[in-house]
Amino acid sequence: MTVTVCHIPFSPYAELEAYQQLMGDEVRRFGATAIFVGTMRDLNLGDEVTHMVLEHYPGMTERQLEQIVAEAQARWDLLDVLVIHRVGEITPGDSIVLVAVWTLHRGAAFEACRHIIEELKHTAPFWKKETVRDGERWVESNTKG
Amino acid sequence: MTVTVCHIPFSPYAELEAYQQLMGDEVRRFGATAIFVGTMRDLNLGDEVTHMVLEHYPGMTERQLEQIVAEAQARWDLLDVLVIHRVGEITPGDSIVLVAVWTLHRGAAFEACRHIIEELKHTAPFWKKETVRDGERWVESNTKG
Amino acid sequence: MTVRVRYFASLREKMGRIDDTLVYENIATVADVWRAVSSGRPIPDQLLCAVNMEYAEPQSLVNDGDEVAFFPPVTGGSG
Amino acid sequence: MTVRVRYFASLREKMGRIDDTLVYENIATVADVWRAVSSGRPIPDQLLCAVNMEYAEPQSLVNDGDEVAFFPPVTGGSG
Repeated sequence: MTVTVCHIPFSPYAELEAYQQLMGDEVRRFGATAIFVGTMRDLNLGDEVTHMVLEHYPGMTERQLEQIVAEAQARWDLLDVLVIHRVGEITPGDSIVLVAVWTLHRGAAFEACRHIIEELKHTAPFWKKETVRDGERWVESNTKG
Repeated sequence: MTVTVCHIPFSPYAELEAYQQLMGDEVRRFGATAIFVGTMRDLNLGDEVTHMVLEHYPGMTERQLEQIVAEAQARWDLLDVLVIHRVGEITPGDSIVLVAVWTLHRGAAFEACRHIIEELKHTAPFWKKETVRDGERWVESNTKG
Repeated sequence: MTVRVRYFASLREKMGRIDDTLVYENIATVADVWRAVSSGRPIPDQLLCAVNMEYAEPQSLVNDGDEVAFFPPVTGGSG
Repeated sequence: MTVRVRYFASLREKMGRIDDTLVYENIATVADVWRAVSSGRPIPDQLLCAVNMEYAEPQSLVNDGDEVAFFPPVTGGSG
């Protein structure tokens, strides 16, 4: 299980490829991987967004993410979990979040992956400030899942 | 939307990276990507499986996969869909199937991705023949989702 | 009329061949095709059938030049 | 007792500072900390609080050396 707060742009697919390489023979044990990638859009609430700053609470953010993953591990039979969340200055098209769950069977993979991203959105201390045409604004609430 | 039956080993993450590169500015439009990767395990029904042959019905298989994706597109608002399914000789650890769905919001992405893999398992003409210690056997039914 | 009949997976092995070409005149349905290739037996419950690469039923009609396929339950995907 | 108080996101901007260090003796709860840094006001409904990087309630106890944080609803993730 790995949880990372990432300060520079990342490719979710390169990260997944690298992470799975490190598993070695473990890849012969799992049958299912469910993955969610969240990407920054250039449109939010009807306004064009040119860039965004993602603030976090160093220390607490990592701890919360680890707790969310630990809860999912207690609830489902998970072979491995990878969570990466971007912070700092972000441009449309950049990956913001990656959640990947490896299991024996697909039901647990889908359910745990979705649970982790929902919990992350509701409890992990991250805050978005968007730059739109007429200035900056804090995003005040999350989209529903 | 792309549906591919693949006769040689493929890396789902390299395919996703390449597919998304071709989208160009489209990547600024979607907010969510839900992905399922199915991998061959070295254990099935309690027996060690050394390799497997995946047979399909060329022509009908592609048509079924396209129909499954078209149905999902009619039901959810999907920006893009990629489905890759391996056939031929397969070794434990090889990727068997990739389903990726790009949407504005995560709910539709998760639901459509899961729907597509369930429909694929129930209706797409693929058949698995496993090689185990004491010979070969056809897999007679699929695991539940 | 001419009908091509294809078999897949374990059924292909049981039949001992990958296809047949029927030239009978008395074939109206998928069930008739099955009877022609299996010494008059009814279609087993588990068996799936397709006409021209679309799923079909035993009572589905078959026309000259059609491709009819029979196969066991599908087991694609993973996980 | 000494308590470090941290502010994040829009609250940090409203407070005009990133943190405070309190050395009051009469602090027992998170609500007391908030009153000390906000001229005696109650904690706004929307505001979230944490003690030592774990979510806490206004009535949660605060001890010497603790780090207390206040912040608006979180908006991480995407999609």
